[in-house]
Amino acid sequence: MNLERLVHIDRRIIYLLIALGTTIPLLLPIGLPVSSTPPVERLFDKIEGLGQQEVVLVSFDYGPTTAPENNPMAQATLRHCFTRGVKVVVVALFPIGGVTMAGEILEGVAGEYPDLEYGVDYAFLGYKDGAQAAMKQMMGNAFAEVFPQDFFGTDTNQLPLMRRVVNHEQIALVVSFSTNIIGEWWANLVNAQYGTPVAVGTTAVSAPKYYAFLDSGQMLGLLGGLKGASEYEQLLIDAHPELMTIYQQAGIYTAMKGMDAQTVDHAIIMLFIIFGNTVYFLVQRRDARRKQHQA
Amino acid sequence: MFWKLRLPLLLTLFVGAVPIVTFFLTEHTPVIGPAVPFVRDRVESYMVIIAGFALLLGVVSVVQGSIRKIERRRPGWPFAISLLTGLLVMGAFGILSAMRVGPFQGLLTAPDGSDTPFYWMTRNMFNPLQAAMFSLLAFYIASAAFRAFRVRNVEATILLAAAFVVMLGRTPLGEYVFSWLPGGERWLPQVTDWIMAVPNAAAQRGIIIGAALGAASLSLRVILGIERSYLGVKE
Amino acid sequence: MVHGTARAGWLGALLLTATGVARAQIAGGETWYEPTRVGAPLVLFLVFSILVLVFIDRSRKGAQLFIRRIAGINAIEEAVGRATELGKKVLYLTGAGSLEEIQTIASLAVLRHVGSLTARYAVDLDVPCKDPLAFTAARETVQEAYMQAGRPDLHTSDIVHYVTYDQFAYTASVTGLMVREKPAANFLIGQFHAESLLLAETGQATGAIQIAGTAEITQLPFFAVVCDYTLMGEELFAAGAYLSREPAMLGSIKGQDITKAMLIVYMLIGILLQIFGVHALKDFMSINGS
Amino acid sequence: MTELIGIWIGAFLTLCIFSFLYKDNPFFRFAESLFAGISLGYYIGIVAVNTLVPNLFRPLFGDFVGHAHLLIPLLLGLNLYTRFIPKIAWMARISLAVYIAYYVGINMVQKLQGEVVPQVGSTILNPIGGRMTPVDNLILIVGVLSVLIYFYFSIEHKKAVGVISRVGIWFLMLGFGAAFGYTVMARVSLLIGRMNYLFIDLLHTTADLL
Repeated sequence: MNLERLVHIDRRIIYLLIALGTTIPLLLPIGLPVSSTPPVERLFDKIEGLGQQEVVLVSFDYGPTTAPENNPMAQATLRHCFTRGVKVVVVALFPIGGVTMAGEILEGVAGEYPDLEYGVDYAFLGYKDGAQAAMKQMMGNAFAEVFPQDFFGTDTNQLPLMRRVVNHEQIALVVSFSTNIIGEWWANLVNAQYGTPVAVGTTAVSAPKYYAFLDSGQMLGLLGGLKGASEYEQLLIDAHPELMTIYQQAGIYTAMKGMDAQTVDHAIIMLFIIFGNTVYFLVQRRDARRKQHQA
Repeated sequence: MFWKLRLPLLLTLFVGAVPIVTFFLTEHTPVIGPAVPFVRDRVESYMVIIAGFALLLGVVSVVQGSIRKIERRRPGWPFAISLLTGLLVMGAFGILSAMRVGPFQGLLTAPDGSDTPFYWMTRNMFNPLQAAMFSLLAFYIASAAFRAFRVRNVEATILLAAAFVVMLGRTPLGEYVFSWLPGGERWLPQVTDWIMAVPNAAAQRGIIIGAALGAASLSLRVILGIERSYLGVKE
Repeated sequence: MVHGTARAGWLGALLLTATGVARAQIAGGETWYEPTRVGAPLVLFLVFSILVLVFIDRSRKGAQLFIRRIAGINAIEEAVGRATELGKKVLYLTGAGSLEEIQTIASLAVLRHVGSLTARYAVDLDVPCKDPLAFTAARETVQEAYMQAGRPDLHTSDIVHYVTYDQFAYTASVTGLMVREKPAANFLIGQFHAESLLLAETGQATGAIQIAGTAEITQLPFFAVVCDYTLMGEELFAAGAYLSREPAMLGSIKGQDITKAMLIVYMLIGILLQIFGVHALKDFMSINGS
Repeated sequence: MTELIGIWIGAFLTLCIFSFLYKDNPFFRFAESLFAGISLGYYIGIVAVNTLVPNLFRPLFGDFVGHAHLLIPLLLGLNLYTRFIPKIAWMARISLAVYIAYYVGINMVQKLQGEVVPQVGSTILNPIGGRMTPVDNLILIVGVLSVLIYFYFSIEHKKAVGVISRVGIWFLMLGFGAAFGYTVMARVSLLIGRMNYLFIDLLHTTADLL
């Protein structure tokens, strides 16, 4: 057997396997079990412990490029709040598509709860540029200063919920779904200045740097990538089995399905690494033997 | 020599020192106080405008290059036509919307709330192309991992081990590996979290401190006029 | 003369800051200074600037400064040499950043050197750009490099050319270029984002020798894994100075190193004091400053 | 109908890009060149509509005296075009010098204040106590310091310094490996998103529209 050919295997074989490993689990879900980690549990427990009159501020700080990771976490968190009757204020601070994501997700999830009343149970304030300044102003002074009108053009002060919610004093928790830096600002500026608990759902790429904030206590919880989102979905289903029907629908995308594809792809990559090293080891041994023979 | 070299260098020194000095001050500082909010709020917006003008230089370079390619029938010249067509159509929509000419009254949405052609092309051509290119990374990361992660020496082995553990620990796979031991399903996720929070954080912190000092040093060299590759002219 | 003016102006600026602060301290009331910035940041700034200036001065006066070998920088000439042997082009990317990004400035300094090498060896150089301002500056840099190397005849406006401002459209064009023209050496130096791996992995597949350099923490792993040489963080910023071998440049590296040494000692003493319950050193460096 | 066509154009272009994985081909070249053109046109629109018109031209044409200060960026911006007139081509460098200098100044203080100070501060920790175990704290401290020693340029990496900087490299490798492993997830997620778009969304939407 020619070992060299295995060492320099055509990369297109890897590409093909990855393509299959991604597509097949999406079409035929496997349903691998998921266990949760403390950073996710802490956010879940926080929302699970909120009273019905308490308010969660949800900030959409990501755009379409990271939607596969961020969407499921935003959906799960909103479902959790709505299921428990916790009030939600939604804003978007990400310039490239943040408000679109917020609109689509909110419309979809709120549609699952026909009893919800806009303006009473939740409010959608829209997008504001200059995230840092906007954060400080809405949390420090008043939401209505930053968003005089909600996304639909209604005066913010006309919404019953927003008459009650002035600034950080009425916010029990901030959850930011963030691609990159904006989640950090929530922890850095808002938590540091007003003490409001902040949790961030972010992409797997950005998650490592958020550990520092988790460490320093500036952040209450952290959902990292699809793994974090699928953990949250699992916790949600365990605590509220009635949501099972939503999560088991065919033809909708959930973090758990995505996680199946993830797992298969990871397995493929790791098997290739093991394979590569085995072949490498064999080549080394063969070369060493040849040298001995020649000597 | 003064105009070509000294003037840019003197400007560099002055313009570079201004944000540094005002960084530490407020508008209540005597004499130069009023300059502080000006520097913080206005100058930044000036810079954005200057950058905006630069885009046209790029466009000219692209158009010249493409036309040359077509004229000289260089390999692949027909693709220069598709490039120019895309640029022309999209750019024209953009410019006309900016000038509010005729029916072009908005860039993405028309006044009546309907989508503009610019938006249609963004959504159906530009965005899918971006997302497709971005998603190629999944394939590339797999082939890079296969090729590069070999037990060659100590460094390469550490790299491989860390990557392997984290890959395992971030998916349900990591839970199965030791699940036959009591509590074992949490081991790899915990090791992953530990790697991220301790040695990885240490390495990142070291890089950040070093890089920030390096950047500050380079900044100082630029302000002092020692580093001026971009200005060209030597004394 | 310029340097004299520069230094005087610089010291003047420092003095102004210092007096502003001092007077604010005395006057009280409305602060004339940013309380969170005057404290550790100002002290660090002053110490750092003074150390760098002192060592630039010493170096100019002839003090011999040792700078260790940096593998990635030493490989630059080898890479251009290989392109010469193979008769293929050298590809140089300045990254995604504009000129507000200091990594781009660092990249231009290296480009200056690479440009003079390609001019000297009469190898084709190709610099496709993403940011329009970086494009403008790269054009000046390369033109000047060719002039200095005495080969203005080899310089054409094709060398530095603009592609597009979009991250992935740019990446598609450059990866296409790599596959079609198969450059012998790829330089990926500056600020990169997610495209880093697309570029580096394509370049690897085409068999180019690749030298990368970035301070982006999230992208360093990919360059380190895929490229032949990687200038990491601080090495990138030192590269231009290292290549120029100008005394003033090397002096600034020394000054920066001494600051680093002082910070290491500061951290060690701080940690020791922490054990004994003294928090002064940590508090001074805490985020909220003084 | 336009929506349906649009969706399928998007899918076609996605496949054109994916075809590059097999090898370079005319479909990819077409998509790539179109992509370059469209994206540049897109930014022309964005820069004109979002930056130049509202921040420069509208204020200047609307109330010239009140916004006369905007002549500064206007002149510096136009000055870039002197590049096209060989005799005064050097003038473009003035705009570049101003632009670079301003950001270099900002960078310098911000890097020191925003990166060095807090990172140094948070490394000064009592090994005993805090959220992490003493061993973890020590590893963190050793890691930061050894990486810093690795970056030390003006000393030869021999003897003790050599050993410590080697440890620094190990920490770097550990960090790089971990970050690589972690990123695999994110990249696969993106691919999942695209596959989801090609196989689930596309068919659903087509069915809905028909």
